[in-house]
Amino acid sequence: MLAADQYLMVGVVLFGIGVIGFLTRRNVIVLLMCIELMINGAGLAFVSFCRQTGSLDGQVFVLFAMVIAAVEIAVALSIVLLVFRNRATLDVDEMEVLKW
Amino acid sequence: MDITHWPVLSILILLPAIGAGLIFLIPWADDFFPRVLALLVAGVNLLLSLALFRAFNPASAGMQFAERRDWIPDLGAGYSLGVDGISLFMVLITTFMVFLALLSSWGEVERRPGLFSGFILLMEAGLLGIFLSMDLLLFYVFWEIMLVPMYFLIGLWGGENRRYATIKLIIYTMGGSLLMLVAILSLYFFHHAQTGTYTFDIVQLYETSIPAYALLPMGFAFFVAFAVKSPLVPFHTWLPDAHAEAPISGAVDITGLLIKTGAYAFLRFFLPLFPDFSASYAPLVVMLALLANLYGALIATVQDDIKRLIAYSSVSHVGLIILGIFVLNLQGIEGAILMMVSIALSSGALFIIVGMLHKRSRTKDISQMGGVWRDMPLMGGFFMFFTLASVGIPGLSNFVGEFLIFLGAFRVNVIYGVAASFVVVLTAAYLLWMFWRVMFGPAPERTRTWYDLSFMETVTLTIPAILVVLIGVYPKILLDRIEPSASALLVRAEKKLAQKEIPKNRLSVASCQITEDRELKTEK
Amino acid sequence: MVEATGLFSKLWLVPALPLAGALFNCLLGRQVSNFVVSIVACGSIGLAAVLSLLLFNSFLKLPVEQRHIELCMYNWIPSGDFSAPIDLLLDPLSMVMITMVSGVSFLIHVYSVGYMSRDESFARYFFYLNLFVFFMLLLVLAGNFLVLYIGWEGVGTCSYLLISFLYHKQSAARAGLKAFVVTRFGDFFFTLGIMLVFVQFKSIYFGEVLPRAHEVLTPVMATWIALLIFGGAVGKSAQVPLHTWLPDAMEAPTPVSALIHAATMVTAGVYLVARCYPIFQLSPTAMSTVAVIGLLTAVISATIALVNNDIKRILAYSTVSQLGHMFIGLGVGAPAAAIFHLLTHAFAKALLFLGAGAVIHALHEEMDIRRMGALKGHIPATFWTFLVGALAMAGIPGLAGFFSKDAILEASFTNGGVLLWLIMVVTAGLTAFYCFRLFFNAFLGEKRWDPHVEEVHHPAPVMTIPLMLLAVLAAVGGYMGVPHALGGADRISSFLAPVFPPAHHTDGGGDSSRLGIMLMTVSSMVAMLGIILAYYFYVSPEGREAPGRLRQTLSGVYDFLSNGWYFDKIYQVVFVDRFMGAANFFWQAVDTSVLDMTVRGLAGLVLGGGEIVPRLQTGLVRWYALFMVAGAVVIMGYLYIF
Amino acid sequence: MEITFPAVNIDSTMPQLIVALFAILALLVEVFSRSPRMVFATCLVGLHIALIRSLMQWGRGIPYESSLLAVDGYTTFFNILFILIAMITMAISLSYVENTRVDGGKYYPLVLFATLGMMLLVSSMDLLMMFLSLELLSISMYMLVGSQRDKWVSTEAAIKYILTGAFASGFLLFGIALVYGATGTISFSKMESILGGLGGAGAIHELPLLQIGIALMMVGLGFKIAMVPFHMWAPDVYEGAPTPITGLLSTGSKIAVIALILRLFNNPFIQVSSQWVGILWVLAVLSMTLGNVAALLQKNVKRMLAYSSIAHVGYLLVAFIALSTRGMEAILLYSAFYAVMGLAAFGCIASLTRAGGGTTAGEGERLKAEDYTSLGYTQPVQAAILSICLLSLAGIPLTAGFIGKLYLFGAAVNAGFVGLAVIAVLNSAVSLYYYLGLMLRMYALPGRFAPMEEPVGSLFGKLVLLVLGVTIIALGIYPTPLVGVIKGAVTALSAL
Amino acid sequence: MENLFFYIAAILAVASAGSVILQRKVMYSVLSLIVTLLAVAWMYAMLSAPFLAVVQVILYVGAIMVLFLFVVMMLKYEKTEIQRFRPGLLWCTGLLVAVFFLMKLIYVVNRASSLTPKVATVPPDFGSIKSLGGVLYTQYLLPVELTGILLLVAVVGVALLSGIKK
Repeated sequence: MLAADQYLMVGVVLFGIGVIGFLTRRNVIVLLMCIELMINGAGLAFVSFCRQTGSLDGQVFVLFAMVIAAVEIAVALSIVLLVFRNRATLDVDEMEVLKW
Repeated sequence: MDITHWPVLSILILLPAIGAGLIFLIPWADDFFPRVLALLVAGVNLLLSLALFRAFNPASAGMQFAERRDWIPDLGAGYSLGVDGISLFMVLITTFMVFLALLSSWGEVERRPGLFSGFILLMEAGLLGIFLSMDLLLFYVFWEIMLVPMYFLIGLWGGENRRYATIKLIIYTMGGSLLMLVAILSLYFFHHAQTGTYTFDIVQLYETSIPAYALLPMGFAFFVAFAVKSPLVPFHTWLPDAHAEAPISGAVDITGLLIKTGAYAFLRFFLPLFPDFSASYAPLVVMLALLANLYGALIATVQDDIKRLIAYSSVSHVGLIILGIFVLNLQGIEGAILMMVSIALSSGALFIIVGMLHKRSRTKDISQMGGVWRDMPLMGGFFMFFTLASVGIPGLSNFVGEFLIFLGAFRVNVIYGVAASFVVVLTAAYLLWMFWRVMFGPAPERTRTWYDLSFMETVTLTIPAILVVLIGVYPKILLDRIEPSASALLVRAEKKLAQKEIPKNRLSVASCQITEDRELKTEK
Repeated sequence: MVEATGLFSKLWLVPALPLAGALFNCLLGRQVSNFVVSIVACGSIGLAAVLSLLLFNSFLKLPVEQRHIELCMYNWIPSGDFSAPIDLLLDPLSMVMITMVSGVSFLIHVYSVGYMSRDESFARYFFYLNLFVFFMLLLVLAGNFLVLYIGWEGVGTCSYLLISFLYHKQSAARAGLKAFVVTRFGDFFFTLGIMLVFVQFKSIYFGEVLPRAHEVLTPVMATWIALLIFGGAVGKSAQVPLHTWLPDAMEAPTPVSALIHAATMVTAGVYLVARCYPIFQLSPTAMSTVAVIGLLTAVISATIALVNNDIKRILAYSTVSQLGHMFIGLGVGAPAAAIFHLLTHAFAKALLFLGAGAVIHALHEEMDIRRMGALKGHIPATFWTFLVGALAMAGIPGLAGFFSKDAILEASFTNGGVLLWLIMVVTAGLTAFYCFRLFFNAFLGEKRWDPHVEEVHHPAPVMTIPLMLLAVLAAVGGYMGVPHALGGADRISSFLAPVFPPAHHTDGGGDSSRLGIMLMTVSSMVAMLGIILAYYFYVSPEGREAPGRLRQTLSGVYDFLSNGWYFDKIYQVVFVDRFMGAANFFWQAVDTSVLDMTVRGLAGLVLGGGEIVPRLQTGLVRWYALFMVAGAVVIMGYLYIF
Repeated sequence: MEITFPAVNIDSTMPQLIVALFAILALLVEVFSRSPRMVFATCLVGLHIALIRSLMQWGRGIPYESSLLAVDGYTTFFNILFILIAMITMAISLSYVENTRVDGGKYYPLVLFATLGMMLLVSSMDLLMMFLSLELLSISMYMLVGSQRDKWVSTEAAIKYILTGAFASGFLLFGIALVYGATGTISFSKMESILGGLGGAGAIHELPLLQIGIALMMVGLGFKIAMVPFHMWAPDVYEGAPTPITGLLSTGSKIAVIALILRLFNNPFIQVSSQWVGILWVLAVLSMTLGNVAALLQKNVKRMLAYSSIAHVGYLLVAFIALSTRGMEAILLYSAFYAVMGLAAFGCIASLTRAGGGTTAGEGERLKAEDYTSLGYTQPVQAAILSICLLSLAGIPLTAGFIGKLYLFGAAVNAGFVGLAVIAVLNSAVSLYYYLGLMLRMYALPGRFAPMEEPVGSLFGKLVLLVLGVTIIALGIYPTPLVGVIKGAVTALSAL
Repeated sequence: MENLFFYIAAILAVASAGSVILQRKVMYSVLSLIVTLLAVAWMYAMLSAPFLAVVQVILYVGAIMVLFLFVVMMLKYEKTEIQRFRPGLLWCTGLLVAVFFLMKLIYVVNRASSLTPKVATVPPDFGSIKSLGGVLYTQYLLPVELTGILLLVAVVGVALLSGIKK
């Protein structure tokens, strides 16, 4: 059996890549995907910890996290549609009417 | 009127508060009604305070007419009021000056006079609260709430620079008093640590002994708060702006009262709470006070703005008051209280006069005036009278306070006495020079239209004039009532000092016996 | 000390009557006619004068040891161990003073009715004047230092008010301010003196302080107290170096000059020193200081009077000079002589001033003696009375000034030495010279009037009658103190004796009697010489060119003198300019720059620091996320620093 | 295998259930009646019933055997508070929603769902429950923020909020994962006993996963309460959101998360809390200072209040740092006060909105400070209430804000954080300037020819505002009853 | 063998995740993400979470990613960032901070993993649908109900935002 913390490390890296992407990309949809990456990273961490501790809580958590992710993405995408309808853009840097 | 069984102190505070509330609630009413209401309320309050004065027992040093109810029992904060010889005259002068301010601003406020009266009443409630609170938290409440009407009086009816003036007012006074809040809380917790009870009751807090490490910062926080309000140089620069930018004389009068709260708080709270701090740093404070005294006089000399001039003269006088307090003897303290009352009257009246001048001349610039006496001899007479009162001519009120302060200072240290009394020469110089520039000299043609005082204005000025003479000629009326409380204050401070076993070479408080020969040699 | 009984219990009426008059004129003066005003004003003073005389009468009937009556009105300032009641003290010193003050005041009031008749501020004038009399009477009747101080400041205030009475004149306003501030400077010392007295004695009653002075005070302390009190006197009595206000004070209406700046207020300093004489006696230093200051003043102002051309200023300098004489008298241990001189000088100088007032009035407010002359025929009453005054002033034997001046001269010869005496005699000569320079220029010689003066105003009887009465007093007033040397009884000295402790010098032995006569002769001759010189210079045709030539020869001296020894200019540069400079510095550099800038700077710092915030709030989501991540990094770094 | 459903104690979770039920019921009403007002009424009725139910719960010991939810004085207190917040939000929304063409039929139920999220969040005794309630709250809020579809600012606020919010949720989730990894459990009570058994802070320090997990969780939670430096979204979103929702965001959602943090650091993470004092100290100072300074410069009233709410989080943290009963009392008290002040303030702004508000930023609404000049004479009610709110936010005595600050700073001083208290009071002094400045502007004397303006705002809205204003003053003068309630709530939390 | 599978999955996951954020075109990002999700599902399976792996594939790949694809295709947003890409200050700082964050996280987690117990022995049906269901419908019944409400909220919200009127 492989040491579960290597999976954990993969989770960390996925999470990190998500963060990097969120900070560097400008397309809203890509940003949302980055968030998916982060959630998956967290999920991987959960499951690897499950394996380590032997409790099912983590897996349950991941299950719920997936639902949350789905809901969030659905809502977010509906807002994105609204944005696109208004401004015809997906560039997050162009959404800066609200500042200072 | 037998008021001994009334909650008279509460009524004193609540009446103007309710009056102000009514005025604020009926903004659509014609301006006449709120003005009358305000004057009525102020008048009733004045009568009430006079009744209080009559019923006051001059022989007692303790709190009279005391009221105590729980307010926030969780914190041990009480609604606790009381009046003693020190606060009695503060109350009287407040009710009186508020009445006068309303009277003098009767025709002066052109826009929203009703609202103006409301704020003045609110100020009255706050001021009376400060003077009557026997609970530190309650005191703080009034102390801070006072600023709001003040802020609006200047901010709404002020001159061109009012914005700057209000900013300064807020920065200075609020910064100072909020720091004090932290110190109050520290004191409160120290008291709890020592006695196990949470209370803001001032008499109980007097007994708190503050650990040495906290003494300096706490004392400093209190000191700064009071010094800003007083205002003592170098915390004074808000005052000239506040005075100069408040075009309504009534508002300025109230500012005059406001600054008395600083000196009062020194007496009521600072000395008893921090006797050791007061005693050890008294020389420093006295130096500062003397500096303020001189500094205010110097700067007043070269002012061209008549309001600033009088404001700086207030700074100078306040220095004297603080000096009187911090020489820590009976004469000094009694003198300081008398001085507070007198300055409220004389400077207040001067401001009213300046307001009357302003109404006619539309300027505060002294160089635009001159020769006014020709067309306004009656006002000139009053102006002269109050100027002389400020100069400290014996027989008028300021002299008594001044002399007692000098005497108190002189007994502690000859140098103090010398320095303080020297400034009186300068005071005479700049005030009379101001008077000369305004009233004397050839009159320009435009002053022809400056009509002399109306009947209302004459009445407004006559009342304080009578009081100035009364206090100047028969100050015993005040001194008799102040003395028991003032000496109790000193005795308490001394007792607390004795407990702390302050080294004997520090200043001893109440009995300031000095060996004059030695002092004089040092002077030589 | 004797409880006030009988008439003496009405002592308070003496100051109260003028006060009542003042209050009436203050409150109702504008409503009633000038006639009522003058009746009330003069009447109240007149009653006070009559009451004083009645009191004097009763007082003389008292045994000598009972001539110390205190009347306590009420406790004015009680504060702990300090207490200052309003109490009045009637002893021989204050007795003569109130009599003189009320009497002279009454005459001058009457004169003023005529003099001020056309002034629109008639009531105000009499309000001030009555108030002044009240304070003056309070001053001399004071039973303790603080009451004296009330009067002291009160008279100063009234003086200020009356000097600036002609409000439209800048010079009057300036003079008033100057008078007030300069005297206030002296009062500063006086206040300190009072406080030092209290600290030493735990009391400020004359009745407790003065008798115990020699027990309580160390010599050093006595010197300090005496000098501080003398400081007050120097200011009030216009002694060098604080004398500069008095000549300027001539801006006041002339009767005011007569009353305040000649007869009464300026002599308050002399009165004060005399009152505190027991303290001064304990300190030889203080005594000599008093004498030296007096001498300096006498000489300096006499020399200035020589060259001045303003009729009132000449008299003012003369007043200063005579006050110097009085202080010399006090300094050399002849307080009674000083008081005697005070009285005679009051009569004579009041007379001269009122006469000068009549002259000025006659010539339509002309004050320059160079534009007068030949008034003898126009206003004869004034001429004759003025002559009496001038002679009395000059010290011509038989007139009042002679006796009093010689009493001082004799004392200074005995106690101060020949040099002192010599200087004083020369000064006396100068006095005679300038008095008659003034007199001759004004009344004799040819007309040098301003062309627009077509007709002289003739003084009304209300003006001439006081002149005459004063002339009588100036002529015969000296007989209350005819020295023993001339076979007199020197009644004034013996009357005042209870107030002053026994003097050092012995009174009138056979030797000194002869010496006295000799001294008198010399001084009278010097005075005559002065008059003759004046006649030669200003009347006789031969001498007409002399003053001009002399002026040219001694132009440096002349400038020096006519600029009043440059006192004013030096003060301007050394004090006033410096003071204004400092004030400006503190205002501009400290208050508006340093302190205000600190506040503005703090506010600017907050706002300037706040300027970062808008830049941070870019509106960019990624930027916001960046902050979150950065925050996380920092927190993690805090928890685990690698 | 037999599945036994757990016995859920319906009685004790009744308020939450009622809120949920009525939200769903309201949706049904919306479907059938098509009248937003009916939906509004349904929601309000539901809230009232829930309120009564919660009040009945108050003071009764309710046995509740569940590892997921706590039902105690603490939760009851917050339940009541949230229900009240929801009611106020609804009330101030009514005319706003109608004036700005928001789809009220869905708006009101969403407010209820958000409230449900808050209520469950405070009751959570388990990381999963916590996460789900937080998401329920957040997602409802995302959509409420964007509910003014016609307005670009609303949409932009929504997209910004959801992007950053989801990002923060990611952090939270990852943090939870790490905490779970470190402790092996997601139950608060188990966590407490596990960590308590470790023996002190030293041992905790040897659990980097736990520490980092908590740190990442705090990033997520700090985002929700708009704590510096996780606050950047707040001003933008506050400005863009419909004003009543801004009120809800700045009060309800913030208070819920703070209550949660309080529970976290009092129960599961109590061993860790001392380590966080330093961090929170700095963050508190940053929040206060940045919030106040920014508000000082801000010319847009809504944004100004947004920054001021950031500053208020700083004040709350001041008491939080004290980590004492007194501190908790202070936080609860101030939260309650802040809820009233904040909602009333935003309510006033909302009530000043004119009908048929435009589609661009600020149109139809009074946002710029200049719009408030002399408002006191044209719209006296709103101006007066807003003034009271401002005074209270500034902490002027005789308003609730003063009492709250007194407790907050008192807690800090009591715990020895005098320096922090000093910074806090200095900040208070700075804040006065902009609060009073706005007030001064509102009462600036009108010129002689100032144009007349019709009063706006419905009578109902004004009445609600009036009640709030009176409450602020009343609580400022006599806070004792509320203090007693809060003491009970805090005791419940500590006793857990 | 297991190691090999792990490494393949790990490399696949990380590489495709990198690809998600590096792709110029959104469509490619979406496709890359799908790969990542599948790799993660693979790892779930290897971590005794077979049920989760299945759900991951069904829910994520089957639902969420389809939603993404749908939106991407519907919006036809052609502007790519690369055309206007400028590595500005924000970009650089962002990258720097994020990378630093990642490194920090890796460091700490790495350090932590040496402290925690490696692997627990688990029953064979660990993570099976039955065991998971048992927990879900007993212990976590309330969250499940809550999830229902959440989904309802999402529906209502989307309706609110998209302006669906009856």
